[in-house]
Amino acid sequence: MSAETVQTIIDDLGALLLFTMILIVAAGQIYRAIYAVAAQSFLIAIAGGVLAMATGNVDLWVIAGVTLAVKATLLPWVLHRVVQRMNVRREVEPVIPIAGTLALAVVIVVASFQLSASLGPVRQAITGNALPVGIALTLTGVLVMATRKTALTQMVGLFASENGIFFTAMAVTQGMPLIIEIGVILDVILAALVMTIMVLRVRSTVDADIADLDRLRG
Amino acid sequence: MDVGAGPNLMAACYGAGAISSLLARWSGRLAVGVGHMAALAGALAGLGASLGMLLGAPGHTLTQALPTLFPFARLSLSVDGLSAFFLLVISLVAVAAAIYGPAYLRTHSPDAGPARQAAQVLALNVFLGCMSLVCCAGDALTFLLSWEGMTLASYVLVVSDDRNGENARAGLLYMVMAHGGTALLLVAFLALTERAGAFDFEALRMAATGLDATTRTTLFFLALGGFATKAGVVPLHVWLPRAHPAAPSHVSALMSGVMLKVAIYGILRFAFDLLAPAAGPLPSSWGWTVLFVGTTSAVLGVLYALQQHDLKRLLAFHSVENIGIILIGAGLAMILWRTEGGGGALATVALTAALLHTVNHAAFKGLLFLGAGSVLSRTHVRNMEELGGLARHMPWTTGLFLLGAVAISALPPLNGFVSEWLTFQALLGGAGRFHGPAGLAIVFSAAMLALTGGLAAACFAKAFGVTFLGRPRTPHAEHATEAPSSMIAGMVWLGALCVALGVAPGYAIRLLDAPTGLLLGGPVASAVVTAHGPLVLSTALTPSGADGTSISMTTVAALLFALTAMAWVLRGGWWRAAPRTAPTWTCGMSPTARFDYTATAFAKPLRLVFAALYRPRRAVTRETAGTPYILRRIHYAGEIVDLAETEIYHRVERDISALSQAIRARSTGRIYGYIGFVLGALFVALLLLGVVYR
Amino acid sequence: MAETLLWVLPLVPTVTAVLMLTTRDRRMLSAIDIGGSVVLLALTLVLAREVATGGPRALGVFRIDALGLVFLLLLVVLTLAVSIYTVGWLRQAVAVGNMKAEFLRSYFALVHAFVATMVVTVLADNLGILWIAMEGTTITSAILVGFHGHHHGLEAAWKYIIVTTIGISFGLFGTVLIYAAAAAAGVQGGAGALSWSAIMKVAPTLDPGIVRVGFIFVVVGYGTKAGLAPMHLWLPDAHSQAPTPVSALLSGVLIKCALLGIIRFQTIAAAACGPAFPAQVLLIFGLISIVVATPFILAQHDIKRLLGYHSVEHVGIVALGLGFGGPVGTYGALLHVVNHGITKALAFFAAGKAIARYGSRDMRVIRGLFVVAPIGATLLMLAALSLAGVPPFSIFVSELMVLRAGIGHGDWVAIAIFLTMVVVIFAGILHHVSAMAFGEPTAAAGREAEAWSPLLGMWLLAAIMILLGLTIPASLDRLLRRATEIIVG
Amino acid sequence: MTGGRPLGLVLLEMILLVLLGPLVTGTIQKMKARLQCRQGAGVLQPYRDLAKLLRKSTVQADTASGFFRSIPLLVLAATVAAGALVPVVRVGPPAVPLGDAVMLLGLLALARFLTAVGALDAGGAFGGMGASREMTIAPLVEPVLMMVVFSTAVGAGTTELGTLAAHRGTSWILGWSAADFLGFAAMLVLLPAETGRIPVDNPDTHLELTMLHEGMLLEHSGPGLGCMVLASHTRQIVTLGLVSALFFPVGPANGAGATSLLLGAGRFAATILVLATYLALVESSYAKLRLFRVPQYLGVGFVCALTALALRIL
Repeated sequence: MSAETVQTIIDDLGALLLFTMILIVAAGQIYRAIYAVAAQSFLIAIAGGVLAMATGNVDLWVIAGVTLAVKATLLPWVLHRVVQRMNVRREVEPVIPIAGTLALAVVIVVASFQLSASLGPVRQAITGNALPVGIALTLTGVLVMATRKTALTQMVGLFASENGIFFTAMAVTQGMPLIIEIGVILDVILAALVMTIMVLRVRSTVDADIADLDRLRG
Repeated sequence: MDVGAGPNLMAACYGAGAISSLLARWSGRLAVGVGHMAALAGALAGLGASLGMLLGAPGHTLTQALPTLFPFARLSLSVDGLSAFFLLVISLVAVAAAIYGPAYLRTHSPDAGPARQAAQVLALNVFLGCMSLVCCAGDALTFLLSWEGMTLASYVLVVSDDRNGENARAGLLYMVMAHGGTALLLVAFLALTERAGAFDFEALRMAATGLDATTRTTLFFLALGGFATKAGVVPLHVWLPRAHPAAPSHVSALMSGVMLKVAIYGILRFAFDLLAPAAGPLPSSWGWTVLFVGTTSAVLGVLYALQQHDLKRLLAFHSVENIGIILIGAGLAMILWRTEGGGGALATVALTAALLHTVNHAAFKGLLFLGAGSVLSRTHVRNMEELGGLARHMPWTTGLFLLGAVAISALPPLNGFVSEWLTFQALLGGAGRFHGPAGLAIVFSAAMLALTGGLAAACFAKAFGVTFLGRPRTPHAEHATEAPSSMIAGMVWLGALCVALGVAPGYAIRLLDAPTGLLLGGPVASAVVTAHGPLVLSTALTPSGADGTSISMTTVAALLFALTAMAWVLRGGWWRAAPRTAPTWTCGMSPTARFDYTATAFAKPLRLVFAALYRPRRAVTRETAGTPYILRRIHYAGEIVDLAETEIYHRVERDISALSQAIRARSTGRIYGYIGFVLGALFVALLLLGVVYR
Repeated sequence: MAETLLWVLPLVPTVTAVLMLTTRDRRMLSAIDIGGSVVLLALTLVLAREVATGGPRALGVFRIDALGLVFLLLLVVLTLAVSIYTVGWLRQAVAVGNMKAEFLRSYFALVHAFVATMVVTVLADNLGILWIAMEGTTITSAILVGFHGHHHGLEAAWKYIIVTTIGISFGLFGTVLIYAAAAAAGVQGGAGALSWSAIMKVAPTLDPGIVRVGFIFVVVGYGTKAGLAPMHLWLPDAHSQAPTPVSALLSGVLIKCALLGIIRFQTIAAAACGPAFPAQVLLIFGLISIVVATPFILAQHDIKRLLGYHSVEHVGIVALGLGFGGPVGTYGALLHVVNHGITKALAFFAAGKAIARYGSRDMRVIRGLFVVAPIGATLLMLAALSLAGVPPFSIFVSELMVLRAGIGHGDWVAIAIFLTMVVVIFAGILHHVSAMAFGEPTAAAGREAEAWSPLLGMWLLAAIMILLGLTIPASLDRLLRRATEIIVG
Repeated sequence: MTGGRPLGLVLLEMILLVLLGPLVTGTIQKMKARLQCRQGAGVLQPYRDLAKLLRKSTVQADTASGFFRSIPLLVLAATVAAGALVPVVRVGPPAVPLGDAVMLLGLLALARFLTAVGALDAGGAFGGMGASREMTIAPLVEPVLMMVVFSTAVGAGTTELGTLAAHRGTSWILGWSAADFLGFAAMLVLLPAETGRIPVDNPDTHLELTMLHEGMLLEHSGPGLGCMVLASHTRQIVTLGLVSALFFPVGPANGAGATSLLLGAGRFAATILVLATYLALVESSYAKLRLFRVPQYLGVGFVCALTALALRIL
C-alpha cells in the first residue's frame, strides 16, 4: 500500500491508542484498566502488522507477533490472575481525583503534539503522528503510575508507557533492529515477573499493598 | 652549611619523624622520643637554612623542583627572604616544642596507648613539615596541599589529646572553619592559575599583572578572607579559643605562636607579591581594611581574654589580640607602600614592626603556652580559680611565665615593647602624613593599641597573680611539683629569646632586611631602623626631615639594672636582717585561701565597664537558715558571651539545621511521589530545554 | 586476542554465578567468589594493556575504548574488594542470622549476575544493548536490595525497580529518537544504526531538534538510574536497605555505569547540536543534585542513608564537571568517577562494620568507635574526610579539577553554589562522623576483635584512595586523557 | 645630633627629680592642709617618713613568694628610669639615645604591673582589690595619655620628649593653638588619675572603699615600703615633668650657660609648682568618685584629647 495510506492508518491507530490511554486513566476499577491496556497492546500489534505489510520488513511481523502474545495476552492474564488470587480491593485508589488526572493527561497530550510540531524534519524519520502519540502515551502512562496508590495499577501504567515507546519505535522507518526489540520485551517480562513476586511477597508477609509502604523517607 | 641543602634536610628529618611513629607498634615511649628527636633535628635544619638565607644570601631566591605528582601542575619549592623569615619563626618555636614535648606527653597523659602516641608523633611531624612547606612553596598546589596538611595534622593533634567530647567538638569547629577558609583560598588561587595556565608563583605574578582593578581587589579580599579565618581575625576567630587549648600544650604553642603566622605570611605574599600591581600603590581599600580588622581584633581579643578563667583559653584569646597588632603594622605598610616620596622609609618601619612582632609573639606566646603546659601537666587543672600558690613549688615555671607575661604586656625592657614601639612610631608617621579623617583613623588605632597594651597588662597581672601567687586553692595546686628539666629547658630557650630580642633588638633587625627589601623594594629594615648602629632604634621619618625618634633598649635595660642594684643597696644590701614573717593582714581574721582575690573578682570592674560588650549573665543562689540575714551558702555563677559567636555563628547554625530538619520532615516516602518527581522533571525539562531553549 | 576478551569478559562473572549454584558450603562459595573476581581483574588488566597499546577494539555489539576502560577498571577493582570484604561480613551476618545459610548461593549468584550485567553496560557499543543491560542491572540488583526479605527491604526494592524502570524506559525512548535521527541521516544496516561508534561518524549531520529531545529523555531516564536530583528519591532507600557489599557496588559502580550511558549520548548530542546544549543540561541537573542533597545530609540519622544522599551530591559534582566541560572539567569528572567509586565503597564498608558492631544504623547510637575498633574508626574517618574533599585524599584532586574548569568557564554563580554546599556538607559529614568516632562507647558497642578480611578489603581501597590523593600515576593519566579526548574530541 | 644633652646631665636631671619628688608631695599636702584650715605637717615630712621607713626592719606575709622582696626594688628602678626620660633644665635630644614618651609610659606601666603582682603575692583581699582597681583604671588612662602625647607629637614627628620640647620652642600660653589648649585640658583631667589623687584615688587612706594604690602597699613594710613610697613620689613628679615637657617646654636647646640652666630649672620649678597647686585645689574641692563613675570622668579627657588631635590633623 502507499505511504499515504500507511500514514493515515498509523494516525488513526494513534488516535485509538490515545483513546485507550484515556480509558486507562479514567478506569475506576482495576479490571477495566487491565482490559484497556490489553486492548492498547492489541492495537500496537496491529500497527506492527500494518507497518510490516507496508515496508515488507520481516522483523516487524515477528515483533507484532511477540507483542500480541506477550503484551496483549500474557501480561494482562498474569495481572488478572494476581488480582483474583489475592482478593485486593478492586478500586484503583487515585491519589488525586480522576478528573484531575484526566486534565493533566490532556495537558500532556497537547504539550507533546506542540513539542513534536516544534521539531523540524522529524517527519521523514518517524511515520505520521507516531512521535507525539508515543510521547503522550509514555508520559500519560507514567502519570497514571504517579496518581495511583495500588501496585497493580502502577504496573498497568508501566505497561502503557512501554506501549508508547513501542509504537514510536515501530513507526521509525525501517523499524528497530530485531534483537533489540526482543531484548526489550524479555526485560519487560522479567521486570513484570519480579514485580509480581514482590507484590505477592509483601501481601503474604505483611498484609499490605507494597506501593503503600512509606517507612523509608527523608 | 649549604643553603640549598637546608630545606631538603629539614623535610627529611620531619619525614623521618613521621615514619618513626611506626615504632609505636613496639613501644610508644620510643616512638615519642625518636619522633621528637627527629622534629628537633628538622627544626635545627630549618633554623640553619633560614639563617643562612637571611644572613648569607639575602635577596636571592632558592628554587628547587619537586617530583611531578600531578600531570597538571609543576610542583616546586622557592625560598626567598620572606619564606626564610617565616621559616625562621617556625623553627625557633619548633625547637622549643621538640625539646619540651616528650616529657610533657609523658607527664600529662601517662595512660596514652601506643595508637594515640603514634598518632600524635605522626601528626606533630607532619604539622611542622607542612607549616614549613607552606612558607617554602613555590607554586599554588604545593601551597594548598601543605596548607591543608597543616590543618589536618593540627586537627588530629587537637582531637587526639583527650578522649572527651570537648576536644572533638573543638576540632570539628576548627576543621569546618578552616575548610571554609580554604574554599576562599582555592577560588583566589585558581582564578590566577586559570589565567596563567600554570601553578607556579612566577606564572601567577605574570598573570596578575594583566588584572583589572576590580578583579584584583576581589581576589585579594577572597584571599584575605581565607587567611583571616586561619589567623583568627575577629569575627572569624571563634574556633581559635576552643581548638588551641584543646591540643597538647607544646602543640598549642605551635598553633598559637606559629600557625597563625603562616596565615600572615599568606596575606603578605598575596598583597605585596602575587597580586601587587606592577607599579603604583596598592588599592587603598586593602590596607585600610587590614588596619581596621587588625585594630578590632586587637581590642576585642584582649577584652575577651580578660574574662577567661581557663589559662590556655586566655592565652588563645591573646593570640587574637597579637594577630591584630601584627595586622595593624601590615595594614599600615599596605597603605603607605609607594605612596610617599623619599624611598618610603615609613612603609619599611611599618612592615618591620609587623614582622618583628611576628617573631616576638612567637617567642613569648610559645613561652607562655609551655608554661601553662607545665602547670597543666602537674596539676591537671586549667581553671586558674583552682590554682594559686604555685610559685613556691614551681619557681622556674613561675619565673619564666612572669617573663612571658611582662613581654606580652608590651612592657620594657622585653621584646613585646620593641615591636609595639615601632608600631606606634609607624602610626605616628602615618598620622603625620595623612591629613583629614584618614590621619585621625590612624591615631585612633594608635589609641586602641595603647588601650590594648594596658588591658593586656591587667589581664596578665590577673593570670599570673591568680595562678602562681597567693595561697593554693585546691589540693591540685598544693601538691604540684616543678616540671622536668627538659620542659624547663624548652621554656628557657624561648625566655632567652624574649630577653635577647628585647634588650638588643638591633641585631635581629638585620634578619628583616631580606623580607622588607623583597616586599617593599624600598630601603631595608636595618637601613632605617638601626641607622645609628645596632644599639639604637630610630625612625628617620619626619616630614620636617628631622631625625625622628631614637631610643636604645640596651641603655634603658642597663639603666634599669643599675638602678635596681642601687635600690638594693639603698635597702641595705646584704647587711640587712632577714624579714620576720607574719600572716597577711585580713582585719585580724586568720587568713585562708578563700580570702584571696579570684580571677573573676579581679576582672569584675572591667567586666562592668565593658558590660555592653560582654553581656554578662550571673546567677546567684542563696541558702539562708530561716531568716534572710543569715546565709548558709551562697553560690555564684557568671558567664560572658562572645558576641560574634552568639550573634552570628549560633544563629546561622540554628537556622541551617532547622531548615534542613523542616525540609527532611516534609519529604515524602510515597512511591507515587517519587514517580511524580521524575515525570515532573522530564516534563519541565522538555518544555524548558526542548521548546524554549534555542 | 583483545576481541575475544570482549566476549570472554561478560562470561566470567556469568560462569562464576553458575558455578555458585553447585555448592552450599560458605567457604567454598567465598573461594569461588574471590577466584571469579581475581580472574575478572586479571583479564581486564590484559585488555587494558591491549587497548593502551592498540587503541579501541570492537567486536559485534561490544566495543572497548579508553572511556569504557576507566569504568571497567573501577568495576573490577571494586568487585574484588567486595569479594574480599564479603568473606568476613558474611560470617558475621550468618552468625547473627541476617542471612539464611540456604540463601547464600543464590546471593552470591545474584551478585555475579549483577556484575555481569554491569560489565555488559560498560562494554556495550550498541545503544540498544546498553539499554537492555541497564535494565538487567536493575532487575538483578533489585532482588539483592530486597534480599533480606523484611518489608523495609522490599519497600526499597519496589521503589527502586519501579522508579528506575520508568526512568530507563525514558532512556529507551531517547534512544529510539536518536536512532530515528540516525536512520534519517542514513545510517544503514539493522543493529548498526544503533551502534554508538557508527552514529558518532554521522553525528554532526543529525537533526539537532530531535537529538535535543532525545538527549533530554536520556538524561532524565539514565539520570534517574544515576541518582541525579530530582529523580534521586529511590536512591537513599535502595542503597541503605541493600546488604552492605551490594550497597558498595550500587553506590560505587552502578550509578557510574548510568553516567557512562549519559556520557555516550552527550558526545552524540554535543556533535549534533553543539557542546553548549548538553553541557547546559548537565550543569543544571548537577547543581540541583548538589543543592538537594545538602539538607538531607545535615539532618540525617541513618548512616547508610547519609552515604546514599552523599552519592547524590557526588553524582551532581560529576555532572557539574561534565557541564563545565572542556578538557579540564571532563578529565576532572572522569577522575571523580573513579575517586568517588573507591571512596564511597570504602565508606560503606567501614559503616557496615560499625553497624554490625553496634547493631544499629542510627548514628546517635554509634559512639566512641575509636575505643572499641580503632582501625575501623580510622578507616571510617579517612573515608569521611576524603568524601568531604580534604587532601591528601583522592576526591580533593578531582574536585579541584572541577573547580578549575568552573573558574576557567567563568561560571561564578555555579561556583558559589558549589563551594557553599561543599563546605556545608563538609560540616555535616564531619559532625556526624566525629560524633561516632570519638567519645565514650555506648553500651550497645560490641567489643569483639576486628576481623581480618573486611579490614583487608578496606585497606586495599584506602591505599588506592590515598595514592590517588598524592599523585596521578602516568598510566592512569594517559588513560584519562584518551577518555577525555573521546568526549571533548 | 647637635645640642644633645650629655648623659651626665640626663642622669643629673634624673637624680634631681628623685630628690625633689617627696618635696612636691609635701608641698601638696601642706597646701591641702592650709586649704582645709589646718596647720598641717611641714613640706619636708615625706623625707622624714622615708628615712624612718628605711631604718625599720621588714615584716613579710608568710604566704608571699620569693619574688615579693624584689618587687619594691624593680618598681623603684622602673619609675626612676622613667625619670631619666624627662627633660628638666634643658631641651633637645639626649646625646646618648635613651627613650621617648612611649618608653616613659611603658616604664610607668611596668612599675604599675609589678606593684599589682606584688599586691596579689601576699594573698588576702585588700591587695587583690587594690590591684584589680588599679589595673582597671590604668588601661583607661593610657590611651588618652597616648593621644595627648600624639596631639603634640604629630607636628614634631617625634615622641622623644627632649626633641619634642625643642621643636615646640619656648612657646608660652599666649602662643598656644586651640589644639594645645584642649590637649592641656585633657592632661589636667588625667593628672589626678595618673598621680593617684582625688577624685580617682585617695592617697591618704587605706580604707577599703576608696583605696587603689595604697591598698597594694598594704603588705609592704620597712625599707621595701620605703622604696614603694619613694617610687610613688617619683612617679608623681615624673608625670608633672611630662606635662611641662609637653606643654611648657623650658630651657634653651643648646648653649650650656649656667644662667640658662638656672633659668630652665626655675621655669621647671614654676611649672611643677603650678601643677601641684592645681592638684591640691582639686583634691580639696572634690569628693572621690565611685569607681564606676571614673570611666565617665576619664571620658571627658578622652573627648578633649580626640578633639585636640582632630584640630591638629584636620
